[in-house]
Amino acid sequence: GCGGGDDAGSGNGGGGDDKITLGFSQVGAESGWRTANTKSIQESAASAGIDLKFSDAQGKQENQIKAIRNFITQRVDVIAFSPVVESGWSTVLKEAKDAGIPVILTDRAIDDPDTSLYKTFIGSDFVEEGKKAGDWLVKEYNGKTDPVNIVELQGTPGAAPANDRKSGFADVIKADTKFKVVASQTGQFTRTDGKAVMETFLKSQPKIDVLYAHNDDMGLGAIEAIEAAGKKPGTDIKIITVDAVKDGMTALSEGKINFIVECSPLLGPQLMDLVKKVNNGETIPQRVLTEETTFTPEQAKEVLADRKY
Amino acid sequence: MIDVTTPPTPQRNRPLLGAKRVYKANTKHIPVLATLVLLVVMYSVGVYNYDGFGDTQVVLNVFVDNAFLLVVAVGMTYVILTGGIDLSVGAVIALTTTVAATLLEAGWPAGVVLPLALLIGTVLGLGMGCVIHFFKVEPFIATLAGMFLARGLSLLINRNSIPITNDFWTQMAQKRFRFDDGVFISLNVVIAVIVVVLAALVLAWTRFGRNIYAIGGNADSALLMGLPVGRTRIAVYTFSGFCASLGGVLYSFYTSSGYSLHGQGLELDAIAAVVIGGVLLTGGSGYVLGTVLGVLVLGLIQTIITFQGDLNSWWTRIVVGILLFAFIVLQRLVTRKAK
Amino acid sequence: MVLQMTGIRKVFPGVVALDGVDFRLLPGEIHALMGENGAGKSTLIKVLTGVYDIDGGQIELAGEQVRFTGPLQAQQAGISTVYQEVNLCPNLSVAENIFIGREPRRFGRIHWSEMRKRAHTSLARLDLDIDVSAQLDSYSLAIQQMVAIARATDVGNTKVLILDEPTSSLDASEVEQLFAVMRRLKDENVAILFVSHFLDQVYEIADRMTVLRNGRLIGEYRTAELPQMQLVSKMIGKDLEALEQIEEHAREAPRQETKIIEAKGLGRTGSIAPFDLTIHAGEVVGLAGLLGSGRTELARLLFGADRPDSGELDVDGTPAKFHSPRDAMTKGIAFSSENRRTEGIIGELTVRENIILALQAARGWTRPIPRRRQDELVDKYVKALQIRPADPERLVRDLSGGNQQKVLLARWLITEPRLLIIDEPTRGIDVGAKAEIQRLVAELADGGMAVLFVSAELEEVLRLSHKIEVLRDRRLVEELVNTDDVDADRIMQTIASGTTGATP
Amino acid sequence: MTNLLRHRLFWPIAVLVVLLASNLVFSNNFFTITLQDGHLYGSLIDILRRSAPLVLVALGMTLVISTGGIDLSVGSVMAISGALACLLIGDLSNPDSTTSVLLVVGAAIALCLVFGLWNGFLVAVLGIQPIIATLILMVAGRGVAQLITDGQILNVHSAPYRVIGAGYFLAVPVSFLIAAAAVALTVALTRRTALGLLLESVGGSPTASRLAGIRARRITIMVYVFAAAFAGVAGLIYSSDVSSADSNAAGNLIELNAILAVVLGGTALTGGRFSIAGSVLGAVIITTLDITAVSVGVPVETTLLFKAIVVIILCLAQSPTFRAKVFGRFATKKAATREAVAA
Ligand SMILES: Nc1ncnc2c1ncn2[C@@H]1O[C@H](COP(=O)(O)OP(=O)(O)OP(=O)(O)O)[C@@H](O)[C@H]1O
Ligand SMILES: Nc1ncnc2c1ncn2[C@@H]1O[C@H](COP(=O)(O)OP(=O)(O)OP(=O)(O)O)[C@@H](O)[C@H]1O
Ligand SMILES: [Mg+2]
Ligand SMILES: [Mg+2]
Repeated sequence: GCGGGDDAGSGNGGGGDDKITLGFSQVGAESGWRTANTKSIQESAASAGIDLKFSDAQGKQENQIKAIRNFITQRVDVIAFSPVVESGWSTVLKEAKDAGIPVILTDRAIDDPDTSLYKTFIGSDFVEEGKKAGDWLVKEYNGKTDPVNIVELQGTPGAAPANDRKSGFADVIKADTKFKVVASQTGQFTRTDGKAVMETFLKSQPKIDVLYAHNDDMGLGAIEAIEAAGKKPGTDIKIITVDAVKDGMTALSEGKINFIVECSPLLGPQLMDLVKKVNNGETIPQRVLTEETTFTPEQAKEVLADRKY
Repeated sequence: MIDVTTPPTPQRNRPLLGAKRVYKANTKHIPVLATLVLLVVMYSVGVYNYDGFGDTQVVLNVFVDNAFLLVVAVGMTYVILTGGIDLSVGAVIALTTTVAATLLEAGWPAGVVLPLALLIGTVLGLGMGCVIHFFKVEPFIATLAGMFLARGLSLLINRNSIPITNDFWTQMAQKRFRFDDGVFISLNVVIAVIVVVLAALVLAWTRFGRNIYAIGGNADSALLMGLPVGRTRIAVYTFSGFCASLGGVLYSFYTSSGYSLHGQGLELDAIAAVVIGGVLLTGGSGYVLGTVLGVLVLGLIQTIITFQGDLNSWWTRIVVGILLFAFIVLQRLVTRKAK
Repeated sequence: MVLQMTGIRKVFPGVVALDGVDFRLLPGEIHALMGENGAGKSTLIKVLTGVYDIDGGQIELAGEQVRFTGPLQAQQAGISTVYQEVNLCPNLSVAENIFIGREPRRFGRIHWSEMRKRAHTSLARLDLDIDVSAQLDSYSLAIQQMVAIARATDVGNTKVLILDEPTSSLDASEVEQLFAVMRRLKDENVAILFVSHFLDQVYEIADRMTVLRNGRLIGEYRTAELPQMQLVSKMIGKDLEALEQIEEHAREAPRQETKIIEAKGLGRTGSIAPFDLTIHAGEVVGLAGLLGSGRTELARLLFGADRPDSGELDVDGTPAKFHSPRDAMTKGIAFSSENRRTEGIIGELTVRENIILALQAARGWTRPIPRRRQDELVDKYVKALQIRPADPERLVRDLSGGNQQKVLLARWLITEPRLLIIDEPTRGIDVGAKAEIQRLVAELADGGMAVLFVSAELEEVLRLSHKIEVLRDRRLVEELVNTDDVDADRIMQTIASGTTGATP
Repeated sequence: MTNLLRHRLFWPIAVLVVLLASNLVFSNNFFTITLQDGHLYGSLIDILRRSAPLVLVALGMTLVISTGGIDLSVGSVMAISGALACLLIGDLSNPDSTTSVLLVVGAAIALCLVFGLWNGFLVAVLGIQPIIATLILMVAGRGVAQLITDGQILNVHSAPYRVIGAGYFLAVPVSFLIAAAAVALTVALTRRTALGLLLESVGGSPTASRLAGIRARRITIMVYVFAAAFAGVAGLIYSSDVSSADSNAAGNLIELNAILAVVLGGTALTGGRFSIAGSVLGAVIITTLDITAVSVGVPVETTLLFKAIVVIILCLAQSPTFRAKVFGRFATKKAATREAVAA
C-alpha cells in the first residue's frame, strides 16, 4: 500500500489546510448508550480539530460497508467504525488497505485473522463484562449453599453484546452448581420489553433470587415490574446490569440495582488521539482497552454527580 | 328490424385513433421515464454539491453495494406484478448466509454448499406459493410466517455471526472487473445484471411473463381465460424465493459472513424499490427496469447522505424521508401531468 | 352428440342453482339456453367448464365422460367460452387479450408483430378495426365484449363454443357480425351454446333451445316449433302481455316545460365534441348511436364523472360546475353506469347495502339510514324489480348478472332523482323484468322525473323516448322528436348520412 | 355445531383458547388472579394490559386496511407521541398536575392528528400508493422522535402520566380501559353511523364508490387520521408504562404485528369487509403468544419459530379450502346440502 499512501497524502494536501478527515461509521442510534457514544465522538472530533464524516448504518452491516466504501471514494484520511457484526469485513477493509487508508475499530472487535486490515481496536470486551457480572455474583453468594435462582434478560438475539455477555456470565457461574439460570428471555435491550418479560417471569417462576440484565434499560424496566409485583428490587431480588448509564447509576445509588458493570461509551477523546497518531504514522498498540470499571451502590453515589450520560 | 344492410363503417377508421395510439403506448412508460429523469436530476444535484460525487466509481459503487438488493427486488417485482407480496426475502437472506457459512465452516465443499444455499429459498418460496394458491391464504400472512420461520431457523442454527473463510467464497467476494484505475465492479454486479436482463426478457417475451401480468390485472378473469393461474403463482413465489437465496449468496460474498440478523428490514427496501420504480402494488403494471431505477434511487439517497457526512443519526432518517418524499411527489406530479 | 350433460346438480350455500338439469348439444347446431335472470344458465356453463365443482350428475364430451377442474382443461378439451360479463385483463393490450395463453411464438419467444397482425385479422372478421396494441381498458365495454368474442372464436380446435350473453351491449350491426361468424363456425361443425335475453336474436340464429326455470329443466325445443309468446311463458311460468302497452303510453306523455339541465357547448377533448342539450322535467331523452359513438361519454359528462373542458352546464337555470359525481347528486342527478362489474356493484357488500349506498352517500356518514327504513326501501324495490333470490342479506357478488343490474337500478331509484341517467339499464335483463323496467321508467317520467336513457337496443330507445339524440363519431349530430314517422331506419339513416343537424 | 365452526371468529378464538390452555399445562399459576396493592394482578391481567397498544394500533390499521390502504408509519407515530409527551412533561413546572398532563397528552395527540392528515393527504389527494406514502413518515418519523429526545431515553416523573400506561382504575388497568374505550368508539363510529358501510364500499371498489357519490377522498383522509390518533395514544401508553420515552424502541415493528392482527381477525388486505372484533382478537392472540413464549419458557432461539408455527396453523385453520382438503370434501358437502335444504 505504498502508492496508496501517497494518494491519501496528496488528497489531504489538496484540501488546503492540514485538517485530518475522519470517516466514522456508527452502528445506529439503537440505545442511549449508543447515542452517548456518538456524541462523545462528535464532540471530541470538533475539539481535536478533526473533520468528521459521520454515517449512521441503522443497524445494518450492508449500510456500514457502503459507508466505508464511500469513505474510500471520498479519500478520507482515516476510517473508524463500530462493526455491527464481527465477521465479514475482509473485502471492504482490503479495499481500504489498497487505497492506503488506515482503519480503526471502535467498541466492537472483528474476528478476521488478518490483523493487518486494521491499525487498532479500541473498545470493551463484552465477554469480560459478562464475567465481571458473574464474579460479583459468585462473591456475593460465597459460602452460602442454598440454590440461587437466576433469571436473565438477554439483549437482542444474535447481537454480539447479548451473545458475549451471556456466555461470559455463564462461564463464571457454571463452576458452582447452586447457581441456576431458571429462565432466560430476550428483552430486546429495551425498557418496555424488559418490564414485560420480567412481569411474566415473576408469575411463572416460583422463586427468583437474582436478575441479570444485559443492559441497564432492561434492568430498569424489570425494576418497575418487580415493584408492581409488590417486591423490593435490590433486596428481594438482586439485580446485576451492564452499561452504567446515568439512569442505571441512579437506580444503583438508590439500592434498586446491586451491581453494574461499566461499559463506557465515551471513547471519543481516546479515539481522536489514536486517529492523530495513525495519521502521523506513529506505531500504536493493536488493542486499546477503554478504562472501565464496575460499580456498587456506594461507588455509584460518589460518581453520580458528574455522570454525563 | 333495424336496417343493417347499410352499416356505417367509414367513421370507424378515425384519424383520432391513430393519434391516441401513440399517446397510449407512452402512458405505460411514463412512471419509468419520470423515475429516470428524476434520478438524473438527483444525481446532478449530487455532483453539483459534493466533491468527488461525479466519479464514475460512485455510480458503480451504488451497484456494487446494492447488487443483492437488486436481485431480491427483481424477484419481488414478479410477485408484486401478480398482485402479491413477499415479506420473507430479508429472512431468507439471513437463512441462506447462515446455512452457507455453517456448512462451509464444517468443511463442506463450496460446490455442494452453493446449490444447497440456492435451494433453501427456492423450496421455501415453493412452499409459500403452494400455501397461497392451494389454501387461499393471503400472501402477506403466508410470507410473514415464512419470514418468522426463516429467521427463526437461522437463529436456531447459530445466533452468532459466522465468518466465511472458504477459498471459493473469498475469491468470489474479491473478484473485481476493473475498467480503469480505481474504476471497477464486483462479481455481484455482474450476476445481478444477468438476473435483471433475464428477468426482464422473461417478463416481456414469454408466456409465463405475460401470464404474470394477466394475473395481476385480474386473477379471476385470468382463470376464466384458461390461464394456468395456480402454476404461475406458485412459480412466481418460487422465483422470488430463489432470488432471495441468490441475494443471500451475493450477500455472503459481500460480507463474507453468515448471520441470523443479516438483511433485517430488507424486504421493505425491496418493496420500496419496486414501488418507486413505478410498479403498482395492486399488480399488473410495471417493469423490471423500473425496479432497477428504484434500487438506484434508494442507493443514491444513501450515497448523498454519506457524502453530506455531517448528519447525525436522526437527521439521517429525516433527510432520507425528505428525499424520498420529494422524489415520490415529483414523480407523482410528473406522471399525472403527462397523463 | 358432442356434449351431453345429465342430471346436473349444483348447490350454493342457501341456493340450489341447478337441480337435475339435462342438456345436449349437437355438432353444427346453435343452441340457445333460455331462462329468466337467475335461472341457472351461467351456472350451467361454469359447471360445464370446470369453474365450479359439480354436486351431482355427469358430463360427456364426445362420448367420453369428463370432469374439468378448471377453464384451462376445458379449453384444452376444445371448449371455448365467453363468460357473462367481460372477463379479460384490463391492463393488457387488446391483442394480448385475444391471444394470451396461446401467443404465436418464434424462437421460443412471443412473436409480437405476428400476434398484432393476427389480432387485427381476428377483429376484422367481426368488422372491428381498432388499435390492437392499446390497453384494453381504454375501450368501451362494447368493444371489450367484441374482443372477448374474438378471443373465443379464434381458437383452432374448438368443438364447442359457448357464448354467455355476448350481445348484451352490442349494437345491431355488431350482433350481425357476430352472427355471421357463428354461422361460419356452425358450417365448420362447431356446436354453439348461445345465451341471450334478446328473443329476436335467439329466433334469428338458434336451431334449438333449452329452457331453464329456477334451476330446473323445463324442456328442449326446436326454435321453429316454439312461438315467442310460448317461450316466454315457459321461461317465466306465466303469460306476459305488458310489452305492448308501454309504446302507446310513453309516446303520448305530455311534455313539461321546466328545464332541468341545459348543456351549452359542453365537451371534453378526446371523448366528446361540444354539444348542446336540454332536458326537461318529465321528459325521456334517448341517446342513439353506434358502438363507441360517445353516448356513455356524454352521459358521464352530465354527471360529473368526467370533467368537461369546455362549455357550461346550467341546472335549473343557474350555472353549475360538477367536480365529482357527488356534486351532481346534490342537484338531483343520478347515473347508473353501463359497466356494472367495475363501476356499479360492490361485490362483497350485500344487496341491501348496495341498494342504499347512493342514498347513504348523499346523506353523509353521520346520518345513517335507520335500519327499519332501509329494510322498507329495499323490500319495496326487491319486489318491484323482482330481484331474485329476494334475500337482501345475500352478497351481490353471488347474484346472477341480470339481478345485479336490477340492484343497481334500485340504488338510484331510491334516491328519487330529478334526472335519472341510465346507461344500458336493461343489459342482461330478462324479458319480463325488462318490460317491468321500461314501465317503471315511463311511470317515473309521468311523475315528473327526467330520464336520459342510453341503450344499444334501438327499439327500446324508440319505445320509451320523447326525443332522441343521435350521436356519431363522438359528436351529437341530430335531435329527433320521437313522432310517429321516426323509426329505427330513420335513425340509422341519420347516423349513416352524417347530416349535421342541431349541433354546433 | 357446523354453524359454530363456520363462524368467522371461530378459529382465532380456538387458537387463543389453545394458547391459554398450553399455559395451564406448561406454566405455573397462569390463571391465578390476586389483588395486589389494590389492583388486580396476574398473567391474564398482563395480557389485557399488554394488548392495549397493539389493540389500538390494530384498530386504526383495520380502518385503513378496509379502504384498501396500509399504514406503515404507526410505529414512528407512536415514538413521536411518546417523545413529545415526555419532553413537554419534563418542562412542566409541576409534572404532578393532572391538568397540565392532560394538556400535554392533548398536544401529543394533536401532533399525531397532523401526521395522520399528512398521510391521508399523500394517499388521497396526491394519489401516492399507501405503502410508499406512509413509508416516508415511517422513516422520517423515527428521526423526528429521536430529534425530540436528542437520541436519549427521556425520563419523566409524573404520577398522572404514569397512570395512562401503568395505573389502575377500580383495580382494572387503565391502559386496558383506554383500549376498551377505543374499541367501543370505533365500533360506534363504524356501525352506528354509516361510516363502516362507506369504508367497506370504498375498499371494495373505489371507482364504483365514487360513482355512487361517496366522498372517498375525505373518508380516506379520515381513516389515516384515526390510525395516527390511535397510534399516538398507543405511544402514550407505551411510554407511560415505563415513564420514559425511548424513541428508538417505541413501536418498533408494531406495524407488522398490527397488520398480522388485522388479517388473523379475518379482514382481507385488499380492502372491503372488515371485522373490528376480529382485529382485537388478533391483537390479543399475538400478545398472548408473546407472553406464552416467555411463561412456558420457549428458548430465545426458538421463539420466532414458535410464532411462525402458530401463525401457520391459524392461517391454515382459517382457510376453508385447507379444511375441506384435510377434513375431506364429504363433510363440507353434506353441511352445504343440509343448509341448502333448510333455506
Ligand atoms: N357464487 C355463487 N354463490 C352463491 N349463489 C350463486 C353463485 N353464483 C350464482 N348463484 C346463484 O345461482 C342462481 C343461478 O345464477 P346464474 O348466474 O346461473 O343465473 P343466470 O341464469 O345466468 O341469470 P342471468 O340471466 O341474470 O345471468 C342465482 O340464484 C344466483 O343467485
Ligand atoms: N373504433 C372504436 N369504436 C368504438 N369505440 C372506440 C373505438 N376506438 C376507441 N373507442 C373507445 O370507446 C369509447 C367510446 O365511447 P363511449 O363509451 O361513450 O361509447 P358508447 O357510445 O357508449 O358506445 P358503447 O358503449 O356501445 O361502446 C371511448 O372511450 C373510446 O376510447
Ligand atoms: Mg348469467
Ligand atoms: Mg356505452
